[in-house]
Amino acid sequence: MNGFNLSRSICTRQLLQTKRRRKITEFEPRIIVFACNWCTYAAADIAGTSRIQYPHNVRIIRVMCSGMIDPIYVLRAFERGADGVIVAGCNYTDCHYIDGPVKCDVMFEKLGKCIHTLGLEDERLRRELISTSEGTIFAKVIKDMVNQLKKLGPSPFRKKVKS
Amino acid sequence: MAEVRIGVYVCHCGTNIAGTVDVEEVARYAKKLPSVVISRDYMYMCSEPGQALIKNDIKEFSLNRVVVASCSPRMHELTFRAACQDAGLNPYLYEQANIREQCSWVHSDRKQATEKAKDLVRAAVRRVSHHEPLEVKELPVNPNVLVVGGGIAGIQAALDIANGEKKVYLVEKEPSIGGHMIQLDRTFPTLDCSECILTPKMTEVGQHPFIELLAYSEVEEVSGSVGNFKVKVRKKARYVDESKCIGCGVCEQKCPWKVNSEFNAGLAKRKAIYIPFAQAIPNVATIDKEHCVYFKTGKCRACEKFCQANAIDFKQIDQIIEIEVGSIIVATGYDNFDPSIISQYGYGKYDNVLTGLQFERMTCAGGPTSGEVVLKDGRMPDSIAIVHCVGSRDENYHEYCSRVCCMYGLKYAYLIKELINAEVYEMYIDMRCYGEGFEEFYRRVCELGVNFIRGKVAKITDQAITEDEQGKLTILVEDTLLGEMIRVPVDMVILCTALEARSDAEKIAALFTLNQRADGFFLERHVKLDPVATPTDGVFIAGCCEGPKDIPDSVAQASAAAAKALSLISKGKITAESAIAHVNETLCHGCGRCEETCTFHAAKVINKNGVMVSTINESVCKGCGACAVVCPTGAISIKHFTQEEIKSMVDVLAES
Amino acid sequence: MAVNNSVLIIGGGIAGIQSAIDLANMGFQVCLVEKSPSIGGRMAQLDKTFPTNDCAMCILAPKMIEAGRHANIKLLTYSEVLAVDGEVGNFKVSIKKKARSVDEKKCTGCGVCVEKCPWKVNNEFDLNLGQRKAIYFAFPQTVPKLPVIDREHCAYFLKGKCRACEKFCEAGAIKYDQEDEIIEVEAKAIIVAAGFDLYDPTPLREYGYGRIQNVITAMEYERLSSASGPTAGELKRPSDGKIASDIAFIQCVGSRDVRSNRYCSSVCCMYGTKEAILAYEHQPGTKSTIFYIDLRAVGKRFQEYIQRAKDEYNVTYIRSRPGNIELNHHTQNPIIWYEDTTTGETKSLEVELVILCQALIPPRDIQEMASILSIELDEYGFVKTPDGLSHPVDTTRVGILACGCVHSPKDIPDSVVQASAAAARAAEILSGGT
Amino acid sequence: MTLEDIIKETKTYYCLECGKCSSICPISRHNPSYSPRLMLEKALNGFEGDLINDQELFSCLSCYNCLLRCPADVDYPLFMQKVRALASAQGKYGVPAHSGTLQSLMRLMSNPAIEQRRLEWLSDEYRISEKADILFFVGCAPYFESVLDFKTGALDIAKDSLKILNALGIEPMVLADEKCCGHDLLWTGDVKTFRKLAEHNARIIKESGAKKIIFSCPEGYRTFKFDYPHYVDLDCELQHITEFLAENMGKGKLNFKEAKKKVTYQDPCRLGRHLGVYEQPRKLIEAIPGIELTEMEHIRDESICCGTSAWTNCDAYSKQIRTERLLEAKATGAEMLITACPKCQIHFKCAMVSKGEERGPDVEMDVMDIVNLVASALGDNGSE
Repeated sequence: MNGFNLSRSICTRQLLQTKRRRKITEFEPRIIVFACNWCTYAAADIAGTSRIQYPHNVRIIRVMCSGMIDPIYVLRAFERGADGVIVAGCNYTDCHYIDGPVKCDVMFEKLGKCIHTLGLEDERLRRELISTSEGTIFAKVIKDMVNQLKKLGPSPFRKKVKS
Repeated sequence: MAEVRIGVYVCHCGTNIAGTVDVEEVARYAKKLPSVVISRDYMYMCSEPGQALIKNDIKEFSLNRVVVASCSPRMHELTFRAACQDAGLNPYLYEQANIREQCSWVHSDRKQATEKAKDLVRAAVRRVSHHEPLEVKELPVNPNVLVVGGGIAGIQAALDIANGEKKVYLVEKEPSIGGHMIQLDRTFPTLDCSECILTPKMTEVGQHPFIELLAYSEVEEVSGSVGNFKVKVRKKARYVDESKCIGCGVCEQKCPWKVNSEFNAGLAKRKAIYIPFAQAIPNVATIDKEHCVYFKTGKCRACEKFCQANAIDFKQIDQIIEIEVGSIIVATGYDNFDPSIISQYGYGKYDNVLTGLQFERMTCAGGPTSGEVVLKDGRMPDSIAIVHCVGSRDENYHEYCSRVCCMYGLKYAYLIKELINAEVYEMYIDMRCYGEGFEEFYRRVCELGVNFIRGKVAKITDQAITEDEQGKLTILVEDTLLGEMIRVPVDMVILCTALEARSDAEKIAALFTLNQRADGFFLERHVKLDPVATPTDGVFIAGCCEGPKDIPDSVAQASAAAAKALSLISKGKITAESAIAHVNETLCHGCGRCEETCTFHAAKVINKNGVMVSTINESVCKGCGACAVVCPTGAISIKHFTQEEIKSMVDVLAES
Repeated sequence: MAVNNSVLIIGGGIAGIQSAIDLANMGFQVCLVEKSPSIGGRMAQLDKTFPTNDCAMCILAPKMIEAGRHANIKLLTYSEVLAVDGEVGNFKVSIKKKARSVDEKKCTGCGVCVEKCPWKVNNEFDLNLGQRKAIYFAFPQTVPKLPVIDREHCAYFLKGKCRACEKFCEAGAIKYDQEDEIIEVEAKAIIVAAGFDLYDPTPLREYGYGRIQNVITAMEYERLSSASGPTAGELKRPSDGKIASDIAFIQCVGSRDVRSNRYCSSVCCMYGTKEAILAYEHQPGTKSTIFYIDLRAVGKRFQEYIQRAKDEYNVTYIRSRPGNIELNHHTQNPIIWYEDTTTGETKSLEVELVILCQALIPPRDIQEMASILSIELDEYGFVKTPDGLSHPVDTTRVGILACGCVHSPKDIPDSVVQASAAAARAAEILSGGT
Repeated sequence: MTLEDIIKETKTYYCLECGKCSSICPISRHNPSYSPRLMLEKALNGFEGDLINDQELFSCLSCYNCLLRCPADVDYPLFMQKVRALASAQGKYGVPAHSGTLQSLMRLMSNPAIEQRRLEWLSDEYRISEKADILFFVGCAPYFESVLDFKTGALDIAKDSLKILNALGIEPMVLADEKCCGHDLLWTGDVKTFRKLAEHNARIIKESGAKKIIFSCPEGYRTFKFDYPHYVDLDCELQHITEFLAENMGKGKLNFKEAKKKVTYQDPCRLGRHLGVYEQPRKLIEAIPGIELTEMEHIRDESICCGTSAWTNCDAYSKQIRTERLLEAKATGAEMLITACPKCQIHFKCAMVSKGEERGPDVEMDVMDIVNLVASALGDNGSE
């Protein structure tokens, strides 16, 4: 039946990844974090004030509320070669704007589907809820993501990647 | 647009940044970036000389954009914005790159930290060139306040504001203010007579020069927003001229038509023309149109005949009063749960099963039995059962706890012991004596030899199976501490009924754009830190309309609401958030997605000469940006967080 | 120096902060006195708050910052009220501003000094579960962002050597010779928001607090479960650092008890439940048992919260006040002896960690504060309210108001409401009413 | 390509500046400030700057009304396509709808290194072949559902197309690494990416050995037919599914069951004016017993566009165009509006979204693609 096309696409993907893995020796992933001003961005600041070290690969972009994050920002980040994107903000109950995180979830679900259909590894896109005092957690999330991405290898959209 | 001229300032913050980041290098790098005119590094940008540096450069190099690379904007954004403003630059033409908390402090590798710092600066420079000056809008606040609901909460709020010498409109839908509290006999745990505390406050309201009392009135329409609400109030026809009526009550005596008295919870009768209770404010009669025979048959007019003041006016009609206020306090209170739907408790079926309120009236000296605790047949009861959680903590009715029942239940026990020293049984699940002096009161009641049975009552029946159950009401209850079903024969049963949201709460919510919980009570802005504010700016809630609570709590909440209203007034103006949503009308479809998603009811679709377009109420918009995300056409953008601004950062930062 | 402020607020906890902000927004001058180095009070120590489980700091921090920034609010942290003269309309208050040994004008709050300070001491903010330096910030989000030298432990003050902090501070903000300062403040009204202290369960020997390592107090637990706490949010039990997955909470420790305090502390049933839920969230599967007498879930959404704890978070409620806690010497587990009053059986339950829901008690220094302010206290030492019904925030002395837990134990929403009420009342007094 | 070249290629210099184009342009009707004629005039007078900086540049729907009426045979749509390329080369774009998410997805898709998962909707009830002469081009359907906030029905069109083809005993090829045809990018000026997509599609289709490509989306059809030839060489027979069905329906394989419905039909610009397919869809609709086709006022080459194109400048005027068209459709008394283009369907459905309290005219109406209509009417032996 239709098995053919699918299976082919799958094995080529695996092939491609293994190729990628071989090519890259310890590459440095680039991560974009969209962080809401009131919780996650503050958490990142706390990580700083408490001098909690985490990999340099991350670049944080401040938005007022996670409900403000438009899918285009994330797609754009991938277009420009980001290896991973984290959409982060308050917990559901801490939101400065009452229910931003819920709205963010709605956006994120659709976005996730796009990324999936595009054939990007789902792990490259993350949704995190990090509260003000959770500097440690922020650092931990970044570490995880970096390790995960190092395993995955660079995003196919990186300018560097030849095809 | 004029040529963009950016100044970049990189802060050493002592060694905090310079220790890990090569700030000179970053500054040199910044200088090369497009439209950067001047780029410096300095020991402490936030220090006076540091700020002076910026101010001078703005003038000297006629900069129109400023970027400071230093600590977190959460720390010093305001500082530097102010600096820009001092130098005559719109504060929104400033951008801060966080190279301390999010760079130098979290990375140790100098090279990489420096690279990251460069990226962050480049991104900031790119972003700031898209910045637009924003004006800081200020709207005036109308100093008048509307208080809806004339119960203890409404009264307290009104008085607090009026004593601050601000005009208050107090709207009460009943003929008199006083609410539920005026019906109560005594208050726990102190057992003060509730009338004695409330009446002075009521009189004060009645006479206060700053309070305009609109009794027997209902709010019909609310428009506008914080600072400037327009409210339509319907003043219902009393068929009595308030200005003439002297409250002598002759009409009441002469009126031949009897009706159940709401005030006495049906334990007594009132007339078709009536003054609800002796201390009523305003003290004027009201004709109950439904029951007045004149309105039914066109005959009688007894009241008119006997009224010397000839205040009776059968032709009176409802008036619509329009008022303008700056803030609104909603204190619409609660309804009492009607226990007759719990058939197994037999309320309405057995004469001697009473609600708490009815018992209140009974023990009240001024009440229908003038303070006598008596059975229907006039006998004095030997034993009384007090059943807790009637309609509360029960999936079938209300899951929540009504907070006050335990205490008033104990109060009844105390009063019964005091008045007739009958046998008392308290049937409870938990004794919730949480408040100041409550536990002590509980102990006092225990000392009186009241029987406490921990268990939920299953059934109340008059079917006797033993001698001593004859002619009594028998209560079937499982004593969970004995672990067995027991039968308790008593003469009288008092049901501690739940407090529930007003039956018309939904209507009120729609009127003032409040949100409701599943159980109908109104939602506050934040449970913890904004308990009296609501998502609608300028509308506050107080008392039991927010959830069941006792008198001190209601009073405190009322004062809190008053404080919020007062501080709004004394500010005199609202500085509207500048970084808010903006609608491009040529792009807007008027599809209303924004209206649907906006939590603050700021976005609204209007019909602009035939075309549907969305509009943003700038005094209400918080700039959370949700509307821009759902807008399909790109008509809505968020000032200072436009797609260009954010995408420009993404473009820089995503590349590696 | 003399500052003329219309209202003096004693205590920089959530209640004090709220009153201050409300009054300041009404355009009054406010002087907020806090005895510890930072405002924030007890709430800053909490991890999450019931019944919404939102993080205490997330909602507190913005208010602290607002209070710190507000033009009409003067913060006097690390300061204590010495004397109050005069009466309503013109109180004269003298305040001791303790020496931080740090120059407030110069310090940029960068924290290098803290980093470099070689001396570690127990951190009282973490109830001594963790450590801090001899020069320290009370906690990461402090307002004002100023460190303070703890002279009892600073090597320089003890031995005259070290000066590390001074060396590394570019701002040159360290001032060892700084002295306590007496500030005279004039106030038209005073609001007491001194908060509460926590009952020390040691006297209740049957619970073995202090004797059995794995019996801890609720506040200790709060610090353990807090992400910024000493264990970075891991519920490591004291004896062996093992993560406890079977926990018991004991209610009414020091409340509703003639041997200690008769009154009910209002919040324990709920915070106990909250902590049980948090334990489960930290480590799904965690089993919690709560021993109670009456479940006082009287607030908005509280009953539903209890229900959720039962249904979703593996929390069991047993109606009983345990009689004794013994120690299993092999496992270090506490063994709780109790009677299940609903079945009448006496049983024992071995758990990995016991949390004592300790009572809220009046501040330990309330007596002297009361004599300074010459206000009356009730039998327990809480501030007395002559007319609780119509003036719930008044004290026995005109012009002095009280709000928050210094009145009687209460939860955060109630404290906040009362704080605003106190502000309104103060405003009333200031504008001539009584 | 310079403005000069464009003028030559589109024969703009023939322009009589008679304004006929503007007078029948659906946009101009609602937005007086927009005039195709002026655009051309600007070009002819060499005001390149004005032309490129004009927001309205991206408003053209390329609906072909002007082209069909132009007495001088100036190819205004093509002119627009080319000038937009010129503009975007200088970083000038229109206002993308849905924040440009779709364009972004297309650009991402164009990356050779990715392996899409675009066939996950393809369940076993549909029969496709590994090798066959006929190839069914799915298009962007798999993406629409996850971008737009309402049920677009685009995937159902793909599914039902297969269902019908299967019913005719045809088991077409479907390519797992097919990519967007590039239509929307081409029409918003991103020629670079368009070329990448075109080359990719051409390559894999060659590899597949397909002789005939069937489209359910007229945009894809048009793009392959008119635009691809300028960039890639691919010689395959191309057909819109309506054409194909109209042809093969007669072969008796399609048995319809009675379906009582009153419908009206929207000629998509691309299928109609661009490609001249007017009759086949109508033939199909009428072939279904019980279906009554009542035509709208403007049909065939006079049909009115669904109001927007290429996910750009989807403004209030575009909404007005849609609203008018929908009212026209309702006026026929039909219960359902049949289209033959997924985009038409999406745009009409979007125009019906009305979530505010204050609402415009009621344009609520069932919309369905002709493919769905046919599939739903298939008798049992149809779907074997």
